[in-house]
Amino acid sequence: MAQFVARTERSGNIFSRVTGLIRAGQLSWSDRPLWYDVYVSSPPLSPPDWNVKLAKHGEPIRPIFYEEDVLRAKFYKKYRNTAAIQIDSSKQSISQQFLNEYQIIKNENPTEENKEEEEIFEKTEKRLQENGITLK
Amino acid sequence: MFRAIIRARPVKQFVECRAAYSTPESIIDFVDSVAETSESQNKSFASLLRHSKFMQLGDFNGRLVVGKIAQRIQDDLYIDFGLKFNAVCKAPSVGSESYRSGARVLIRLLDPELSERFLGSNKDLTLLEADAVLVRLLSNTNIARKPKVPAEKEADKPEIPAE
Amino acid sequence: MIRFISRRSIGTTMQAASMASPMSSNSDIDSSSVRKIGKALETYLKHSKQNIAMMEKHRSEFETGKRHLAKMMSLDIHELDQKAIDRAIEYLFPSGLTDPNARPVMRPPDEILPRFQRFEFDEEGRPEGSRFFTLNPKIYGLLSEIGMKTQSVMKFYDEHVGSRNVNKNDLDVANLSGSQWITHEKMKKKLHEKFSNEMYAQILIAFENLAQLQGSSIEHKFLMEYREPLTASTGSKLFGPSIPTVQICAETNRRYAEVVTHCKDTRTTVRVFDAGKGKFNIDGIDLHDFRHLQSREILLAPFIVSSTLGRFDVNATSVSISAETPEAPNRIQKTSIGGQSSLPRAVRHGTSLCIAALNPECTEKLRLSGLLTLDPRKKERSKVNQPGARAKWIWKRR
Amino acid sequence: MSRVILRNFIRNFSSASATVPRTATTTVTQPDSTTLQKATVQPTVLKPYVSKSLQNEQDLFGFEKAVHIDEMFKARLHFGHKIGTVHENMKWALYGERLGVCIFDLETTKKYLVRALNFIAHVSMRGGMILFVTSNRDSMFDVEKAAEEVNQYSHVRKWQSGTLTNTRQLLGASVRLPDTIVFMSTLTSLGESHPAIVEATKMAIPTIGIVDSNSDPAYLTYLIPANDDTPNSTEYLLRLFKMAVKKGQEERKRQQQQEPGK
Repeated sequence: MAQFVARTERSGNIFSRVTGLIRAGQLSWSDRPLWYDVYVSSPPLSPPDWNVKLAKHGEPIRPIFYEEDVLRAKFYKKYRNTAAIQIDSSKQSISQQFLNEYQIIKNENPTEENKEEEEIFEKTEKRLQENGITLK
Repeated sequence: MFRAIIRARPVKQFVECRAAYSTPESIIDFVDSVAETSESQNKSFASLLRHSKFMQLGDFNGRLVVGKIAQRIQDDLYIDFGLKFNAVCKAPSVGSESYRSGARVLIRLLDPELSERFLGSNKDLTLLEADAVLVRLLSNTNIARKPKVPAEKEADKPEIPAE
Repeated sequence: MIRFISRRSIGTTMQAASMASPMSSNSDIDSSSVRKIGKALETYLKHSKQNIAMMEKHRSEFETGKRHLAKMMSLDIHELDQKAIDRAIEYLFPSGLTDPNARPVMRPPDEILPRFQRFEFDEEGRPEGSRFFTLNPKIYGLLSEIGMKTQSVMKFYDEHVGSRNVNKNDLDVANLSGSQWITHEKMKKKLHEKFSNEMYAQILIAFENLAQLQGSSIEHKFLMEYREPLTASTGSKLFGPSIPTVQICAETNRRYAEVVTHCKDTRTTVRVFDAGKGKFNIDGIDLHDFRHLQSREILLAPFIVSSTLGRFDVNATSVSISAETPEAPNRIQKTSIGGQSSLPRAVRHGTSLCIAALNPECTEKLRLSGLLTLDPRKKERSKVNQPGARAKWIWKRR
Repeated sequence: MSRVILRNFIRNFSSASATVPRTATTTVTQPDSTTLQKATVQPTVLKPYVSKSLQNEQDLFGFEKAVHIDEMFKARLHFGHKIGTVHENMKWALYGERLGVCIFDLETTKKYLVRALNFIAHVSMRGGMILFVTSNRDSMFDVEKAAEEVNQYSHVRKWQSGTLTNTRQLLGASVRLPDTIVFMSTLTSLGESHPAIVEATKMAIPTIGIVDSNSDPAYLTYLIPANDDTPNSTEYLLRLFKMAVKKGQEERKRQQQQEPGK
């Protein structure tokens, strides 16, 4: 098969070139390449042509931000070198515990909406200090 | 958002994990990892990402991160701290013997990937390396570990350019 | 039966001999499940089967030839090893050809016939060896082996640097003193594969890197496989007689060295004594008795170069080479005394060799100034119709 | 322009793997030229003509269940390079960028990975030769060990141009070429895409490539958008590839026992 496949990789993807050979009768259906059937049963999800522009070509990439990022930034600004984060292990990082506490306190007293973040901030700090996490 | 209660893991995996961890230090990891994997078995990628440590890092400049020394060549330390690339730091002159591969160190992460856009090129040139400053040694490994070490996979050294 | 069979093998160039053990030749390739192999591959499989049959035939011929040879030379078939065969062939077919490769030879066909194909396919046409597509699998295999061993050594060192339960000498650098890496040619022969010089340089870099690692003594055996003892290649050899050994003279208890050298037609045996006053005794003649200034300068040259004037005594005896060799019966013996400079130059060559023996540190100076090399020039024979070797009779017009 | 629209329409049509009304004839018929014409655009049209084993099953080897999102997350498959180095044609695979670092969407990565594993398993089931290629010097030995383990082929060294296209001169004989080439990292150290990709497409050899956010997915048939620099991720992907090849080989042995038995 390899002898007479046209070595022009830009003329089309490999499947269309081999199918063209079969259609033209140069390559009989029985000795089609080994991967041909597999390609037919599960074709690639993205079009394999070399010059096609895939989706989202040229569009800006979506930045990933969450609401708790604001709070986290404030926390980090205040406590620059709190305990280090170990990415591999699953231990809760200090900032995450801080955020969880913050959330808990916020839910405890949903009534006073006007309570500013500062108060909740101090409350969570006190709460954390109680159960032994030193904040530097 | 309480943490979901730990569901019972399939026993086979449980036993096999316990055999692989023997030192005290890694038993704590093991317990945590069991909690973590069982809980995030069916989580979607979005929620996984949201709760991942990478997001908890916030902005990188100057964040204290715990890393493990993957490789040491003469006195360059390749520190693997969980992100895509290893940070390369110089071993300090004092007590540089204890900075062996496998030791845990504290580093201050400046940039997860050093990449620069030079004049006239439309793409950045990346060094495939993270930029970090070595702060101090956390735990030395070969004293704490028994000789039989659970086989941690270490990033190997780029071999001589055998082109 | 001894003839050089040249045949066009499918591999146009006869690559280095390599794994050509006969291919697994199970005949029926069940074509139903196996994809039809390409046309070129079928011819290849056919050729290789023919080659195996042909090699079988030649091997059996060789065996019968050996039996005939044993009978002819009335030797026992069992002691007929390759050396005995070579001797027998040389006796039966004496040949004056100077090139040893051109002389008739009787060797097993595997050594003589061109290797059929240097790599192997199984019946489905799959090449053997996982690095086949890197075009030189053996060398890259070796490089990968070195790379993996480098990693394991570094890991071993890091794990065991502090702990006590490993013996000390495992942790230091492998000592490879007294040996050097094998040469490019030897490595080609060892790996059965041709490779370029850059590749050889890469391998040496990788080996050096592995050898200088801390803790690389655990890989000592692996490293020594690719090293040869240093003495294998000796230093540069002198042209002519080599530097003699120093002996102690019985009566005067002084160190001396003796050497036999020759220059043109004079052969001299020179003996130089240490702790002397610079006296010369050549056939009884002192230095100042030589008539020509140039002869004296020639004799003093080695002492000036090695700056050891007046520290050695030289006595030499000379003899004419042509006088010694017996002439043909009808020729009269030629009793010539020899020229003006052949005796001093022969003695100079002898003294400089002995000085190099007595204090070796100035050997290099003497060698560089060319005093240690023999001068092979001899008198050119004179030709007929000519007065001398090159001169011609005076040409007269009429 | 119409070609592009048609393709997008086809792409999500084919991914929904519509079932083609299967003709009742059981004999392997030859597809006529019109179906072949249609097949170039939509390959699944040829399904009825393809060999039996491939038609009915959807996931013969069960890769859908073998690949878990959290395992991929733990193996750090979702990390990409900086947005400065992103390749325009790789933006479809990105979930977003977090402070300059691109993050792959593991959901799409899983879909593409399962399809690539399926392809590898089927090719190795049919006795195909698989060549693992990488130019990433950290993982070169792992790739070689993996290839030797499943007795397939590996090429981790400098790629000599013409290795696939010019075998007659370089190797002295025309050699059976690999049936699929798996690229563990598609970029060379200079940042250009690996020369073997074009050679494979010239010889019509399907290629599976692990494409990072800065690599060019052109010419590759099956893509796997994932992180190809970290040792953990290459090791995880190698484990999956080895499993796929082994499953294919076992399936092949089982079928061979059945066939002579029939």
